[in-house]
Amino acid sequence: MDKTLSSVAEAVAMIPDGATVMIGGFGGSGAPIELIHALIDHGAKNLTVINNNAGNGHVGLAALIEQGQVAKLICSFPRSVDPKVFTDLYLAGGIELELVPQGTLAERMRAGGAGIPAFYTPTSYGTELAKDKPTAEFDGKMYVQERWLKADFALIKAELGDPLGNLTYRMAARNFNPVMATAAAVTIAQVSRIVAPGEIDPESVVTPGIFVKHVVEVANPAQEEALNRQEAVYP
Amino acid sequence: MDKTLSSVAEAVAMIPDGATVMIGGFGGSGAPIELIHALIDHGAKNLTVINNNAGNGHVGLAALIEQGQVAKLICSFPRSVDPKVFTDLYLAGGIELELVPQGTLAERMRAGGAGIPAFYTPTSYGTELAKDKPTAEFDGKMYVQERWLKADFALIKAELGDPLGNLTYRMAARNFNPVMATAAAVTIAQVSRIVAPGEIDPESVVTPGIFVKHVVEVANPAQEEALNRQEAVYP
Amino acid sequence: MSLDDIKLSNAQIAWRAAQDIDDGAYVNLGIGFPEMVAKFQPKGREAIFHTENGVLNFGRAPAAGEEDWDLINAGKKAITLKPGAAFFHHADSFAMVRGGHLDVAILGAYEVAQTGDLANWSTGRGGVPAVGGAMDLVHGAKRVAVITDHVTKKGAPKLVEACSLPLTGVGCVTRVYTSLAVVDIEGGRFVLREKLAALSVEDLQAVTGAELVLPDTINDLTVPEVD
Amino acid sequence: MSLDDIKLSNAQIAWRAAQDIDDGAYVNLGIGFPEMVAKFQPKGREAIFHTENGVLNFGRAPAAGEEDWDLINAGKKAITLKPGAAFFHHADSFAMVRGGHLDVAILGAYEVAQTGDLANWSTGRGGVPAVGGAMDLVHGAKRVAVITDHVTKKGAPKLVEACSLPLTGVGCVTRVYTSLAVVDIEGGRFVLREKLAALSVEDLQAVTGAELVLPDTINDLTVPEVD
Repeated sequence: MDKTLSSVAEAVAMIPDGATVMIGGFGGSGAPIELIHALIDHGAKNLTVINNNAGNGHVGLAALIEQGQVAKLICSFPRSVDPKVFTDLYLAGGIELELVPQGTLAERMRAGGAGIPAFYTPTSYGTELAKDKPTAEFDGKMYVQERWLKADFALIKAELGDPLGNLTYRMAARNFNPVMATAAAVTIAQVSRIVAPGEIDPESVVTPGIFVKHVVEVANPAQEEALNRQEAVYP
Repeated sequence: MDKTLSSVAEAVAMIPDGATVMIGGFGGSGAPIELIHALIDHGAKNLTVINNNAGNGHVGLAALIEQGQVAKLICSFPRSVDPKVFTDLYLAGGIELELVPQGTLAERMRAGGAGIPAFYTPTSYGTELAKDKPTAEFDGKMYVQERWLKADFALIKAELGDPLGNLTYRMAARNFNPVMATAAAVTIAQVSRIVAPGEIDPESVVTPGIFVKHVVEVANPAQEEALNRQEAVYP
Repeated sequence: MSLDDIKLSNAQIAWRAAQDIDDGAYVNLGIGFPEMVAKFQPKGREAIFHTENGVLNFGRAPAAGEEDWDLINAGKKAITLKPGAAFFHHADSFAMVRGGHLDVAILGAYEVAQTGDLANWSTGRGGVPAVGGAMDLVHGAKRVAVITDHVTKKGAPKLVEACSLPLTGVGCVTRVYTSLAVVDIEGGRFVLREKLAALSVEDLQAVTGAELVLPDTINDLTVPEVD
Repeated sequence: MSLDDIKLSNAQIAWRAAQDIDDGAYVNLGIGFPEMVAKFQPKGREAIFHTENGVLNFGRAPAAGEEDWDLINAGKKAITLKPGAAFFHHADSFAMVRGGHLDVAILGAYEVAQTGDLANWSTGRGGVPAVGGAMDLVHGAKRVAVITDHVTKKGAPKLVEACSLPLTGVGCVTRVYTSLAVVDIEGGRFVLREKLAALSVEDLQAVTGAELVLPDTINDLTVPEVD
């Protein structure tokens, strides 16, 4: 079995209009910039995108939104230093937003990946983000029922990958990437280096290959924060 | 901060009669034999023990049961090649059993550790193990509601540990150990070697120290399967 | 003609089940008899085996004396690793199971109903109950198949209208490989796909506890001598 | 006397909050102002800081030019690691938060109610809503404390009977460190623990939007000059 693909273009070519796509990263760390830019080139439209944020500057997720390819964003924090692209579009009514508390967002994905259709969390109880959600009391405390979150595709960024799809990450660039890998029907990982099976210590595998469908090597990947400090623009 | 203790005796001395204790391991792999034997020496009684199995032979968990210290066992598979100790006691009405499907057992612990008071799973729906449990339909499929599982103490076995409580494991001896570490108020880890902070690569930490209260070094720990092949008996 | 004279051996049933496993498939084999399926992967195909206790991509048993008892499968038997293996904890392991990430789970059975219900964990006769991962494994795998003798040791049907023993799961089995036939479960019915050439449909129906639906094509169940 | 003349600076509020953090405590500091608390750990104590994006035991910011943007905190600021750090994914990170494993979370506030309700995520004025981890952080930490100016920029009380802004959490805050006082929340009431010596109880009550319960002992809130 060899899950490696030869290019990011080949990897995203299978994403159709209207797909739900999880995109890894927290701010600029762990954002699969090359896969996102390939998705911009590919041109799929009317996407529902799941990410913690709404992108920064004019690269990566912000650029995807700027190209008008995103119909709906599910995220926890669409504000940032330079969120102009999303903000303008949102205030103009050009993009739908589902706001989810960050821990609930992560747990909904984890539930999606783990076959747990619903769970209870104290998070958001009594707030407007829990409006219309079922609640229940356990041991005298109130909780909100949340549903799993799944996607058609996950675009994630990892450090090492092998042909079986086993992955490691780089420092805090791990963030949502391993969770999203479990929750999508098709997970596509860009990795800084593809190594032979067995080169990743089985003890140190963070994402076992069972969660990964395709691996594509992007040596020396761009870092969103660095790109934005250079005021880069895509395309 | 230094979470290291000098002996297994010191580690288990704080466990009172009537405590709920998770004990790591799956069969003989990952069973913290030295901690269990110290608990036998300590003599705490009327314990509720959570483990996947019911022990084997006359060492470890089987010995703890044989000493009459366990009032109730929560597990998925109390049968094995040499389960005589538990079987005899159970059939004589001397020990209570809560049988839980293995994946549900792991997920209930994970929920306990993650602050999720209840979740839905397809596992056991329509079976006698779901009797009297709430059920619900999601997207046209039926699920059983399960509650979190927590403990007063977890006795676990790890490979490397540092004074902050960061842990790694050894191969399939990982099993329930990291999950239990999250679900107990006080987690006590026996480790084969204590290393200085920073010696465990932050990328390879399996259990971050936040989940561990005490670490005690047991160099060259006994392996339950090996003990049983020698027909060892404790005490 | 006695069924015992023509029926497939356990190894042969396992061989037949192995032919339906694709290259690269993620597979969990139940404890005991189902473990035998791993031996019969067709040439050129390599499945990736999952064990509940937290290993992906394990290989054959080590030689006697070479065992490391920290490296075992769910049946507590010593295993080895293939290159590209991974370790993970129990909650992650069952997330793989319950989350639908396995392609195939192959399990044993006391009884299988035409509705797909499975009974394979309790004979209902008292003693110490033990369920292990059986109730989890029947959920989530894209395909849940059963391998079993077609009848019990006493000759009673194991393929039935409704299970009489305590259930492991409801409506979960989609294919049954028996010592006499290969039967799919579709729309709450047993559909006969393959049977031993030496056996008539009538004889097969006689040892089956529910009606067999007969499609236009019923293939011969042909299995080489294996052990 | 104007409150502005005597009130504590943000750094001083952070200093005061830092004095209540034990050696070895696991602590999450909210984005922005609360991050300042890390600077003021008393000598001989070392807390272990957690950030939602998956790092335990991080240290100070690196020197300018030394940043690695894959090593950041929840505020997206570059950080460094201390020996004994660990990385983990977002679901595990919030399991630490929600599961009650943090000893202390220190957050900012728009309003805090005497019931312990907190409003700190939305001014309710439209624009782009953003919640981040705020609603998670108020649940699970053994102690949820707030640091805040005692009044808004316009002089309105931030300690109130009931929040007027959208809530972050219900009944979650147990202690408030303000620019004028330290107030505990017990049994649905504000209990005054410390106040600036220069300030009378009456003056403090006048800028507080709910009744202050006055225990027998009210200590002076004494903070050195810090920045």
